[in-house]
Amino acid sequence: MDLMYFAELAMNGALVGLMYALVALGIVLVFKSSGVANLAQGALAMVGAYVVWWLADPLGAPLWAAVVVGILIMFFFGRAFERLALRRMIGQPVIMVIMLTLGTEILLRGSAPALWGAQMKRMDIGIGQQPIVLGDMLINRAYLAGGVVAVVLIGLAMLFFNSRQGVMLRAVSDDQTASWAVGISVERAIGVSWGLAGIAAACAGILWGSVQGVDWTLSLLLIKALAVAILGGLDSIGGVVIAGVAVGILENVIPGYIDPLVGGGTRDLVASTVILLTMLVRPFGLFGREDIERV
Amino acid sequence: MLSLGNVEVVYDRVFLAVKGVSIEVSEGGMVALLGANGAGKSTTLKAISGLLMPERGEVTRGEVRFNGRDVAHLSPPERVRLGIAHVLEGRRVFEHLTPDENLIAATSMHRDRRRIAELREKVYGYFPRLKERLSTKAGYLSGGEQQMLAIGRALMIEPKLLMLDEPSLGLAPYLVDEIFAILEQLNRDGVGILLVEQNAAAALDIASDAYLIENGRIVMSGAAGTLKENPDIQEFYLGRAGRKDYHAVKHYRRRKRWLA
Amino acid sequence: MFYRLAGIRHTRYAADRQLWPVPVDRAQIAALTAFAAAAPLLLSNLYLGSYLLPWIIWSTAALGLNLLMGWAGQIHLGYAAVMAIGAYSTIHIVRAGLPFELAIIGGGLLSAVIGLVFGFAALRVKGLYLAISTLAMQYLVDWIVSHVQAISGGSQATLQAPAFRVLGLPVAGDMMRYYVALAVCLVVTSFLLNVGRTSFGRALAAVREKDFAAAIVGVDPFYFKLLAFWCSSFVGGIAGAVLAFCYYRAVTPEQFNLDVSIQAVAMVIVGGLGSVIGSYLGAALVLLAPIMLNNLVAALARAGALPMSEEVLSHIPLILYGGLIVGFLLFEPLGLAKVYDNLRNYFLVWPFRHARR
Amino acid sequence: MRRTLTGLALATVLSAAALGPAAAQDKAPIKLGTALDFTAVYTFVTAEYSQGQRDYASLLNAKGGIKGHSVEIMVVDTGNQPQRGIEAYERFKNEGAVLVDFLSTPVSRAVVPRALADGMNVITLFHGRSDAADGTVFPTIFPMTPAYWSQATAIVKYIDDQEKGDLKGKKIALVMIDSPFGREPLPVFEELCKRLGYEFSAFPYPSPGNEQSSAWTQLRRFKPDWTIIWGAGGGQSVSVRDAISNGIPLDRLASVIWLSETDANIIGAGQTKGILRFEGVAYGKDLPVIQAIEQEVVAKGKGAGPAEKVGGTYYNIGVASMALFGEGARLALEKEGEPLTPAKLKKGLESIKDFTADGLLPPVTITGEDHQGGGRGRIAAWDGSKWVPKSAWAPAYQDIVWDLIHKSAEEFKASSK
Repeated sequence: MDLMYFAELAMNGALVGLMYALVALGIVLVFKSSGVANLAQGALAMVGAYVVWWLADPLGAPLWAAVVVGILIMFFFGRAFERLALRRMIGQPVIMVIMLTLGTEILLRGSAPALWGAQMKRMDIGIGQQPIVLGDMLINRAYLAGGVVAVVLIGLAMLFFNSRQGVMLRAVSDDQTASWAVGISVERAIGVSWGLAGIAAACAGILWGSVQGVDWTLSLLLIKALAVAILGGLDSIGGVVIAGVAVGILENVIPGYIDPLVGGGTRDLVASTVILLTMLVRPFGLFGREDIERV
Repeated sequence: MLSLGNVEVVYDRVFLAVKGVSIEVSEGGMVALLGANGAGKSTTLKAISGLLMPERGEVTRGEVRFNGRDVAHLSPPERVRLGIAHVLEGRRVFEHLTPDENLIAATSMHRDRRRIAELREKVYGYFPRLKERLSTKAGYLSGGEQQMLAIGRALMIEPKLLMLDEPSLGLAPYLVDEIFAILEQLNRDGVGILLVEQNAAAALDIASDAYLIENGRIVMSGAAGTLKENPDIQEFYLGRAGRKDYHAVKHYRRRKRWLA
Repeated sequence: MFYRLAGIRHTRYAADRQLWPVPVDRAQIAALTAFAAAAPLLLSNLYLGSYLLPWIIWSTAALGLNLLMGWAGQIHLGYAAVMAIGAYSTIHIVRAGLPFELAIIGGGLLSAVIGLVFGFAALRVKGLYLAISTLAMQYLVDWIVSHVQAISGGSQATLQAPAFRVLGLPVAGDMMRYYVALAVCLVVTSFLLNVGRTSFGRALAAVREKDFAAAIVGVDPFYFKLLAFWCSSFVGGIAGAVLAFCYYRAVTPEQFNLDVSIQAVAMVIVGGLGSVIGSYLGAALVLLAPIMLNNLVAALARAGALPMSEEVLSHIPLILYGGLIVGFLLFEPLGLAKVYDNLRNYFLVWPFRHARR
Repeated sequence: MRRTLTGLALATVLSAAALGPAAAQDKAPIKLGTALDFTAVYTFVTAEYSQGQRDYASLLNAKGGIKGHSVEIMVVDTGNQPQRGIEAYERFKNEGAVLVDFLSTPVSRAVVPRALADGMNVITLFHGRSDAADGTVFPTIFPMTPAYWSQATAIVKYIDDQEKGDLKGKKIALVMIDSPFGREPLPVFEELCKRLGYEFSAFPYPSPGNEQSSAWTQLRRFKPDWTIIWGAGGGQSVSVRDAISNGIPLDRLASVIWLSETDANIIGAGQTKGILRFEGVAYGKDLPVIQAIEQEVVAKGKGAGPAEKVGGTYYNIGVASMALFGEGARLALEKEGEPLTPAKLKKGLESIKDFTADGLLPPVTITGEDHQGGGRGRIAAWDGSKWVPKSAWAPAYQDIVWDLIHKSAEEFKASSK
């Protein structure tokens, strides 16, 4: 088949993958510092989108202000969640923590539409709908913007993790007791990482909300984000970018060639297959640390 | 500087680990805490640094005073800010961080960047070996280097009291000597040291005072020299009673006197 | 109720090791069983058909999952997929002309085989990673069921459960369906009650606590993990088949999607890991709480106590349901079984404060 | 903690038991049960739909009810969960409902066997099993409006008319959600393909459709003359967006019924100008029924929801469902006499003839065989602020639809034995 077809599928897929990676970033940030897999990250993204919409539309704030304030609110929302719920779960078996985040997901999925209405909302962040044309290739403007924002944010996250504060967060993820012993406030560090996860969620929510509208289905981004996070390695921020691009391309290219043959949408299978294959071959992901508990 | 008065620690609200422990470390002093496995040495240190919490331990009685202030209810990071540094047993460096980052991780109490740079240079001054391995992950360092890194990391706190839990564990004898030499050096530079050791001989050589803890209780204390001369210590901790013909000796004849 | 332990002295091991050493407990169980048997006569069709019937079926399913999660300590977020396999294959086998009794065993076996595939993931990873692997498999099974028309039943993706007979009697009407479900439930319950007393149950406990330590004492964790997945999937498949035949009477893929898996896990956790009575209580709470809350909210709204729009009102049960799960995990992680146990112990010794242990 | 929980549980049980009959009227009220999905998959339509239903019931009651009987709608949420739907259904039945509505494909499907056995009337406007149009096999299931197969034929008919009856060599693409709902119209398009000679290709995207770029990239290579989108909820606005960015002219893009002004506004009301959709119920406020609701219900502060939703696409569908029910109930009471039972209501519904609810609906005629009501629909276009009809109410290619209905209904009959 022609190269441009492949290139277009791959390009748009990669950009979409980066937008998944932004959701996955939240999962990774939290897992990296506290070893908790936050299965409510999709719901956090949904709340973020609702909050920004609420600030911009019913409250009438200018868009930039809504975005900034929304991001701030989500930062504190993430911290509050850690403080109120997860801190009590220290020492509980992993299934309890997983279930807690799933329960929270249900809670948020009910609360946000109850507060703001279940009907889909419009989120216009001023990205035009005309595509960018590169030869025979069309690139979706919204995805391009989303991909760029995702790369920038993930890059910022990487920079942050190399700063002094970031080194301390990494230290916490290495050894919480030792971190305590050298004066790092572990609770605060984990709280900060949840706050950062809230920020990632807000950004992902805004981008995805502008693409698909704001309603509870934003929380379904979770499974794609999980695939990305698992493939990249649950504790690797850089891995999220690579894995995001990889999952995005696979998800777009494989159906592009296989769907016409089998006559059905194979796209949903890609994320699940990626997760399973990763588990079989490299459970710790492409760039994750290898010290996960193996049987 | 540090005084423990009648401290009692209970784990999980049921398990009594230490009881009635009283320890004094004077400003710039060097005190050794000796004892067998499970005697309660590490628990005592954790009671001082506050690290009992993650293990669900609790100081249920007694007081922990540092420079006259009761610290028993402060969080570990707050105690660190007062100048209590705890080098954990088994080194516990941040394995996925480089030595440099390990040091930086321990600077949360400092605001001044120049001060941090100075401190780092000072640590590299004590441990020139670390500077050679600057960019490898700490997990790949040798045991001795990791121990140095752990001590160096604690020094970034600018501690008034440095507590070390078994710094000689699993190290070759020449490395033990090297590390103990550095400890003496530090002590001379004014850092108070509380040293927990099984290697009693090495510890008593450099310490000025020593406590002996057994079954969660302090059973003997005094100047290091005095303890060294004690026949019980000699036999049970220093192994200096000389070779004995165990066929000839009724080896149960000698009991620890304090158990009577 | 009070002083039940007074005067009970077991003089033989057999007496002490029986399932319910306390006579009052035996009486309670007997009363409950009698009530369950007589329920169709005592309850209206509404309560029998839409509360009691789904409750016992879901309790059966929760017991199967609890065997895996509570006894063997393996996380499973794809249990609904396993149930779906049981439901679909049983329907297809009955349609092929085999009697229901054989078909449901066949459905259970097929579920068990597919469940083993889930189990192989458990040999490789555990904890969080196992949870995510099973989640991915749930998606795969969902996709296959809804995309292969031969399984899902044509373009409408709905499969009617055919009329069926059990032991020669045609099963029609809520009463017969209820008895079929009750029989299955009783069998599974007695199996689970006895698991803890067998070497199988002890091996599972060993694997749960520390699998390599279990290996050292001669309990092969590979074998027992797979066996746990096998058994639990078998129970799940059978529960799925009963659900399809006795309750839904027509199956669609949505009846077994991820949300249902999460519900099943919630039943086990809210009920209490590794507890038989907890499975019942958890199933009751998770299944019936949204319905009850819904009715409660609707009643309050009708009475004018909740001046809100229908849209908000209808989300309240969902919020409360999520809140219930979170609340239990935060305040009573051991689940309803623990609440029940505390109450029971309290009354065992009442008016004294502490039980003798 | 324990005490709170016990208290809560007790309160729940008591209140559930206390759900007794509502206040008595002079004539027994007619009860309807609507167990809708307010919280999960169908959130995009349910709130407005239910608002329309309740407002119309209020209008009926304000005008003295149906032959003196007031109408009482019981509304609960099912969260799209079949077991909650079944519970609600059984409770409705217990409380004497004569008709139930679920507005959810999985829940209706789970309830259909029970409803058929119990003789309870189920309405499934514009959704649910297309084959339920066969009243001989599904005696108590009433789509009453064009189900998906008829919607598909209506769209193709419109395209055929635009192309002056010459579709040979033209290309039609279908972009659909990859679910049973999305795959449902495929046989219709393929059958029509044989008859009209166009080239047809389908491009599925995964549920819920928040990302469809792969399908649209493929579609652009296909270079369709006409494109049909088949989805619901959030996926629809993504579809339209992707269509715009792939350069598909919107006046050659037609949608299944689930595309409303809400979707258009999400994408941008101006940018979506020209887009086509199937319409089975008239849009807007300029209809006698809606005007009456405005005056009698909304203006008096008895509206069931926000006033600005009145006259919207889904609101009007809700009104239409109740208008059809009201007509059926009236006929049943006239012909069969008091009191109204499900069986009588069924007869009443089946005697609805050329009912339009004053222009809200195309003429609907329901018979014992045809529960689809004639299958009339039309195509409407978005002009930037409202939906404008582009064709007249008409049935299309009903022979093909009925072939499929009979075939599928036969299968159902065979399989439920």
